Amino acid sequence: MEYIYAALILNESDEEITEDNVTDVLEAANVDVEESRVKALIAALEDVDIEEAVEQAAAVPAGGAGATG
Amino acid sequence: MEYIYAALILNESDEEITEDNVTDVLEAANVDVEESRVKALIAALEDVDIEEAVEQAAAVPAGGAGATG
Amino acid sequence: MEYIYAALILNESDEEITEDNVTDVLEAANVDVEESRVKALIAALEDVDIEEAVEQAAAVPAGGAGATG
Amino acid sequence: MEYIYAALILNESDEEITEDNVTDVLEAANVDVEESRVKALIAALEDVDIEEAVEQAAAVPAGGAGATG
Amino acid sequence: MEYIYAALILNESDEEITEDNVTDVLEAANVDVEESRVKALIAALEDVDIEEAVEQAAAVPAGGAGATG
Amino acid sequence: MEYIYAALILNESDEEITEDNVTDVLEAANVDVEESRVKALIAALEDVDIEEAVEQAAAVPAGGAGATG
Amino acid sequence: MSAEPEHQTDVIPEWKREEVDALAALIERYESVGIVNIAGIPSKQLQQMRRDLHGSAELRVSRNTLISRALDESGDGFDELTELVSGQVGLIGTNDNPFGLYKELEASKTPAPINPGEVAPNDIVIPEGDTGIDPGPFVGELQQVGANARIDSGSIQVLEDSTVLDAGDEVSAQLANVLNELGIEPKEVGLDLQGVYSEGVFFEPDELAIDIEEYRADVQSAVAAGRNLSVNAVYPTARTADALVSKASNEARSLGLFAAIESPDIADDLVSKADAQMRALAAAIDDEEALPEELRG
Repeated sequence: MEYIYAALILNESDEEITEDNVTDVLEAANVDVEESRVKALIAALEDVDIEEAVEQAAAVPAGGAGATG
Repeated sequence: MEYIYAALILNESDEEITEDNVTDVLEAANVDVEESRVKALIAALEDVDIEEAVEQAAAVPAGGAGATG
Repeated sequence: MEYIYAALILNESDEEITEDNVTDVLEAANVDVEESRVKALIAALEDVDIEEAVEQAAAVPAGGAGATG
Repeated sequence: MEYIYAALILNESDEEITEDNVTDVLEAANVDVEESRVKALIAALEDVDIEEAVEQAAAVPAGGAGATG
Repeated sequence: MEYIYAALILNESDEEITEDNVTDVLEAANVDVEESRVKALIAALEDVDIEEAVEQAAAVPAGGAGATG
Repeated sequence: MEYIYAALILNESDEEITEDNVTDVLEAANVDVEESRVKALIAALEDVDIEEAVEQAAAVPAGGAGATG
Repeated sequence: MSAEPEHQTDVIPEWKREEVDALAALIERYESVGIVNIAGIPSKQLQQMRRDLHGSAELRVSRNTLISRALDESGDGFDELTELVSGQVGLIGTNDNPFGLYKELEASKTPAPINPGEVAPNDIVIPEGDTGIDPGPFVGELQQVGANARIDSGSIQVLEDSTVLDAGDEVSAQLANVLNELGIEPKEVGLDLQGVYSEGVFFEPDELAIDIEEYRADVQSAVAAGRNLSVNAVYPTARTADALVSKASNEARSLGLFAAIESPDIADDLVSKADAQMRALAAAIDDEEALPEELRG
């Protein structure tokens, strides 16, 4: 999942989602980066509208908030 | 959301979610990091069971995600 | 809604929700406080279990989740 | 949530959401104000249309989490 | 709620919603009228389009609604 | 709806819903009262559980007033 | 108006005089006085109905001439009632309001079979469904009275709701027999209010028929209107303060999630949101190779 989060961070900071950038973010988190997975991710995201995909995430039922907080 | 994403990357790679680590990840993505938000994030996450919170999200069919999840 | 928000701040900080306290909070925000509205608020909240009402809200999916932050 | 409520009060009374203003409101409610949380709040709200975000709450399909699930 | 209903009667009969009128209606129903609540009502309704406010569903369910919904 | 509102005021103030009482409330609001409508209302409300309607409204986020009618 | 009845007082027999006085007293005693049709009610059932009314209304059955005379003697304004005195009727008095009286009398009506030669009070319908009657000549009888019937699955079925007689038409012997066989009771027997005179106003039955469901819906709308106004105008009342608190809290949470404010109260929601977004993005990715195992479809 960390690979996708890395893409999301780059998306938020308006950085391009390139192999180098994804690798940098992951390495900063001490992830042992697999080059082939990064390549596959970049290729796969080429055809995806990230904003649109993220908006699909439905409203989260925040059950935990009231109870634990 | 980039601050949260950074925390979750660290969580996935079993790194501790500290100010320094979060800052490193964000800076690797060229985010102009605000110390106060990092501090607030760490404090806010202190009592949060991330696995549990994630399971909560996974339990809810979140847009298209439910299909693959 | 500012009168309600003021009552909720007091509730969070474990202060009593009194006319004086509500007025103080609102005046600190430069609200032109109407005494009668404060009185009506206090009277209406008398039998309300605020924690319960807040938890109820937490049970409802929050609108902001879907949108990108 | 008291920090967010403070921002909402200021928004309603058309006051600017600044560190000083938020701190004043919270202190009027006897909150032990943490500077970093105030700073984080201001930073998070910087480019946010509060009206829009609040309206998202109103748009929530009311009637419990089950309805959306 | 009797104060609200009094305002609604006046609204339906195209009478102005003034302190005197609200008080008259309530006293006709043997309500022990509290001046501050009448004043608060008038203040709350000042800038409100009653037709619109009446038709717009109150967003949040209260009183056990979350459980049943 | 003013006849119904009059009955609701009486219900809230624990007064009996009688012809005289409904008429008094309506006249206080300058309504030109039709005796037969009051009579019909009294007869009809004998079979309507007002408290039940109130509880129902609290549980279900009310659709617009017109929508249910 | 007054001279003629006084004149007649001298000539009518004592028992009639007493009956007229009793009827006049009833008219005098109650705020609302009406005429009810009692045609077709067996006397035993009528007795029971009178007892059931006890406390809310008083029914007196008498000769029509005497009822008319009592109405005449009771002064002006009862003309409309006098016109209703024909056939088998009784005089009813109540201190309930006339809408309430009508409602009570309607509620006390019971279904009854209809006899040959009687006039249908409303459309007579044989409902769709299994009659439960074994196959036999009865299917022909059903078809003859106009019901769409046939034999199916070992019994006689009616294929659709079939109107077999319009309101106002006379019931034939054959139809009465078919209805009886099916247990259909198309009549409503009971005290049928023809009109009421109440505190100076005459009401006809169709004015008195109130739709309780409509009132119930109106009450619900009115209550909803009150709630909506209270919440939307932020005028808290004991009944709505909790809703306002929920609303305010919900708004704060929405703002917190929308702006991703790092607050402990919504931290777990933010984590959930991030996770949901990550999953949503993963779902938009076609290439499985680009996904971690746990997210592959």
